[in-house]
Amino acid sequence: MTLKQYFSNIFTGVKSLATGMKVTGGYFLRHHKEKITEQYPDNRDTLVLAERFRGEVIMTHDDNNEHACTGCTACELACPNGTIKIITKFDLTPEGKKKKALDTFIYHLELCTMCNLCVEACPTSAITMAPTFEHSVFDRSQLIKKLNKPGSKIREGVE
Amino acid sequence: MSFETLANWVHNWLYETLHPTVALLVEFAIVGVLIIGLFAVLGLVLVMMERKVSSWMQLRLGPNRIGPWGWFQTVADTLKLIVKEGMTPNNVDKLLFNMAPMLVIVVSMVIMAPIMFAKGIQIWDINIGVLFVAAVSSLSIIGVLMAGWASNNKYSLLGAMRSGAQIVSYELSAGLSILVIVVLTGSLKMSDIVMAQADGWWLFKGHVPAIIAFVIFIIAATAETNRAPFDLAEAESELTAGFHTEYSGMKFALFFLAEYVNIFVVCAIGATLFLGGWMPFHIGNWEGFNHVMDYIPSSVWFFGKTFLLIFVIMWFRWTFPRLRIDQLLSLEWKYLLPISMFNILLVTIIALAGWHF
Amino acid sequence: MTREELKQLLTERFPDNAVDDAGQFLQIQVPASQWGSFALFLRDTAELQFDFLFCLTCVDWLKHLTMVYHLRSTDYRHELVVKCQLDREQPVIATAAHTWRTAEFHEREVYELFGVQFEGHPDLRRLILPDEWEGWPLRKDYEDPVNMIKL
Amino acid sequence: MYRETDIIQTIPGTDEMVINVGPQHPSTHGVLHLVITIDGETVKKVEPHLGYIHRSIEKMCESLSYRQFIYTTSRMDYLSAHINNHACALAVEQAMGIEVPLRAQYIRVVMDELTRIASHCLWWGSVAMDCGAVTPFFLAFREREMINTIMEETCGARLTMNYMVPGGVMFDLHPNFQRDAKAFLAHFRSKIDEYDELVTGNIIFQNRLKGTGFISKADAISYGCTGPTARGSGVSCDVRKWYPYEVYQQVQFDEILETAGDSYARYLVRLAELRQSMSIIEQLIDNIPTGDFQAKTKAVLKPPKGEFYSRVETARGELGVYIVSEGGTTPYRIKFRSPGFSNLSALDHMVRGQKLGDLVAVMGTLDLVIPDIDR
Repeated sequence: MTLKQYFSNIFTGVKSLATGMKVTGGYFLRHHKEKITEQYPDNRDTLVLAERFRGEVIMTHDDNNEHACTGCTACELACPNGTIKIITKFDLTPEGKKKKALDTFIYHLELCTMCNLCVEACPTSAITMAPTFEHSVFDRSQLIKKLNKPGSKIREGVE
Repeated sequence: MSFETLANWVHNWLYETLHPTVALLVEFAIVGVLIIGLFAVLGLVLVMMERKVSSWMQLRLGPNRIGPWGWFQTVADTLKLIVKEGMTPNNVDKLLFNMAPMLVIVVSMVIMAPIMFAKGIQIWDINIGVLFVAAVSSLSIIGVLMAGWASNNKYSLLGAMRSGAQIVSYELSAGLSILVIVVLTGSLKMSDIVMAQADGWWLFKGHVPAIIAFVIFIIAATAETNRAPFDLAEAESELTAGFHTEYSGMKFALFFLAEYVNIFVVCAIGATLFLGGWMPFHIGNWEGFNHVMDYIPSSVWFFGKTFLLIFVIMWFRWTFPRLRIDQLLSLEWKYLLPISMFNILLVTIIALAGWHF
Repeated sequence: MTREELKQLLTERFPDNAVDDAGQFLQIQVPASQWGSFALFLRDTAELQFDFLFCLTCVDWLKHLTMVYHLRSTDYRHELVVKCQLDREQPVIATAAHTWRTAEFHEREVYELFGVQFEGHPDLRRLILPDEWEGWPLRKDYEDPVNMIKL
Repeated sequence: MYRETDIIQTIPGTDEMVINVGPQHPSTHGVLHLVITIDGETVKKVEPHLGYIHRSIEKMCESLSYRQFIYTTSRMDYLSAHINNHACALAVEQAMGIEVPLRAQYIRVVMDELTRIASHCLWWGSVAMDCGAVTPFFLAFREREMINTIMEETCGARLTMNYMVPGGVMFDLHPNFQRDAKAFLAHFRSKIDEYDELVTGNIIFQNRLKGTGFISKADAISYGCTGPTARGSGVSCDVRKWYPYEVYQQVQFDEILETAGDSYARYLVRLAELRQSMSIIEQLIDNIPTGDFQAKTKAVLKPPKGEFYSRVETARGELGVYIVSEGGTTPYRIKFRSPGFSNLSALDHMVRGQKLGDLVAVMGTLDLVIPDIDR
């Protein structure tokens, strides 16, 4: 190492360090503009989640408390984790025929990986993904949900 | 009424009313309490400052939940550390393990003695002030080595050995850069060094050698306090926590506190030697300008300069990656030490020839 | 070397071994006893130079195990799949770890998941599972009532 | 007072100590367990112990249908989840002979490259953090967060997107996708120089990485290294160039090759790949053709009997999916040839005789993702 190299080493070294310090120093001075922290529980009111965000499976009910689920178990078959359990019953149609219908739609949120395969599989678009994410509860059993609302029935015309 | 007159008044009152020995002991007690109080305040302020500086450099907000702007965050943290169980793991050397944090904290307390906090506020204006600081500060490595060895943990041992090699090497260049100012001033006494800068700080008066010495001192000070980029003794990504891996609760807090107080101390010394300590910013014999500067209290000058240097050291920490152990040693032995040797030669010539202002 | 040339070369040199051209890659069946020398042949022959073993695995066919080696030449960019049938009760095959270093880890994985013994492997220990694990999990008849959940 | 337990044990007859790095260690990026033998600061031997998060995805996939198993691969290399899914989708499409619509191909490639940028951003932050600098991590996460938001908007999830289905993608692009992606590219163009200023040019960082973790070209091939790890040693192995899939044939990009073979070369390769990925997205983003985003497929996929191997270039190297089909609805056997597993096997070779600090830096530049290794 010649003396010239020795000093040029020092010079380039110090210069590179100063460049780095310029970047962090710049952020220090501009911190009020650059900060990216989201203060989560405080910004709950203004928090906008993407409409496609997959947080949990829900069954859409209209104003008459009617849903579109025929109890076909396509979603149950499509689910890789055994998250969905459908219990069916037999309704009597006005003509007096027996017709398979949904009794209870059990959804295990604790097993769900939000893969959206059940929603894709549903032939009647009865279930969708909801953009909610605050699922913490104190007891795991509270995560087992019944998706069809009490007293709800299948919408007219959905086969 | 300044601090100086208050201190004098207390001193005179004690000696008038009490027996001199008792008065001395009472003064000891008062100073001790004040120092411990200063420690607590420094710990809180510096930890908070570190957090805010780092968060602002990292696009974050920093602590902002406890108290106004999060100012009580460190208080809460200290409270947590105090009530936490101070565990002593099995198979450690109990005596050394428990003594190490005490030793480290005592060392950083002792270095406080010759520091001039403001005009006339100094615990002990010892005539070998600078030498005292250099000597005592190298004691803290013993505490680190004790902690590393007594923990009976390989990570701790590695951290302690790294720290030993590092502090022993960087003492040299720190000492040599201090010597530059001693040569210029002609005295080891802190008050003399400060008074010598009444017409301008050594950083400006001492030509190039003083600037080189200042840069080397800042680097060496960072290394001696085990701060990034020289935090090999802790080296979070390599040794988890280095020499204090096994410490918890208040014993860990003492190491933590000692680290921050050490930063304050080295920066105070740096400010005293190169930036004139409590001396306001004076330029030669511009009477008017100097007079205006004198209106700012001396304590403000001292703490302002010290915290400026602390900020620079924090800035280093949040910008640079860590050096490797062999690079750390080669930086010292191949770059800093030869340069400071040459520097001291240069400054001796300047001082002898009287070329400085 | 094109696929045709490669096929021709291999059938000429190894008339006893079945070369299969139907799938995505050219395949050759090699008896397990020949694998060690065959591997060296593939790597060291100047016009083949299969120096990159990009996939090494095992398939359990219930009657036997099949070792599958996917090989590529980084210079010529031709690819070859070598298959070796192993006895299911006593699966033993020569290691490829000295020919392709990457085989060392892959063979350890295959050893603990399929129970294949690699002769001459420098360090044939369990890599993923705990030391006291019993059974070969990726075999088809492996049952574990605790860790396997049947849906 | 002498007690047996006081003394830190060394290997008898030597000064060498055995240290467990991990499974809980700040720089192993997960639960990797390395048993290292060191003599003072010098690393003598590194022995990886794996399996702390082994979920046996290969066995799980044997009981899942061809539609279902794709989502499990997001959990392998979670930083390039989308690219993993891509490899599986390609394998199934190859097995079934499904023609993917051009629009879906474009969308897939754009998403792949966005994932690659996100993954490399995280790697950049973490390699700087392994070397002791914390601030770059936050800068990198700012960029990564923007990509995550774009992903969330279109795919519906931030990390484990599961956007791939056999025959295309699950949804069409969000109407805002192009606008947001272009905004991100503009932002990233202005910020990537900062990466160089803060880390690449830094003398400490260069000295930490140069000359450490050396692996020669022949060794890199022999150890089965792929991706930036191999390209840092001059091995031309970019799957996108050599075995182009989807629309990679139509885009202009360079395969980054460095010949030094050390950690710094690997660092430079990844940093240059960031710029290449940006240029790929810029070429495609405005030209996404209209049309279907998903081919018409049967509800139950039953590939013919046979073996299918597909490969893609993930952020870490070549990911191979080897499917053995018996003609049923579930795969008979699946093997994931993960890039991290082979790259990790070269770690011992790379760090022998180097310092303990180098081990951490080399691990950083290898960009290990532990679920990818354990699977």
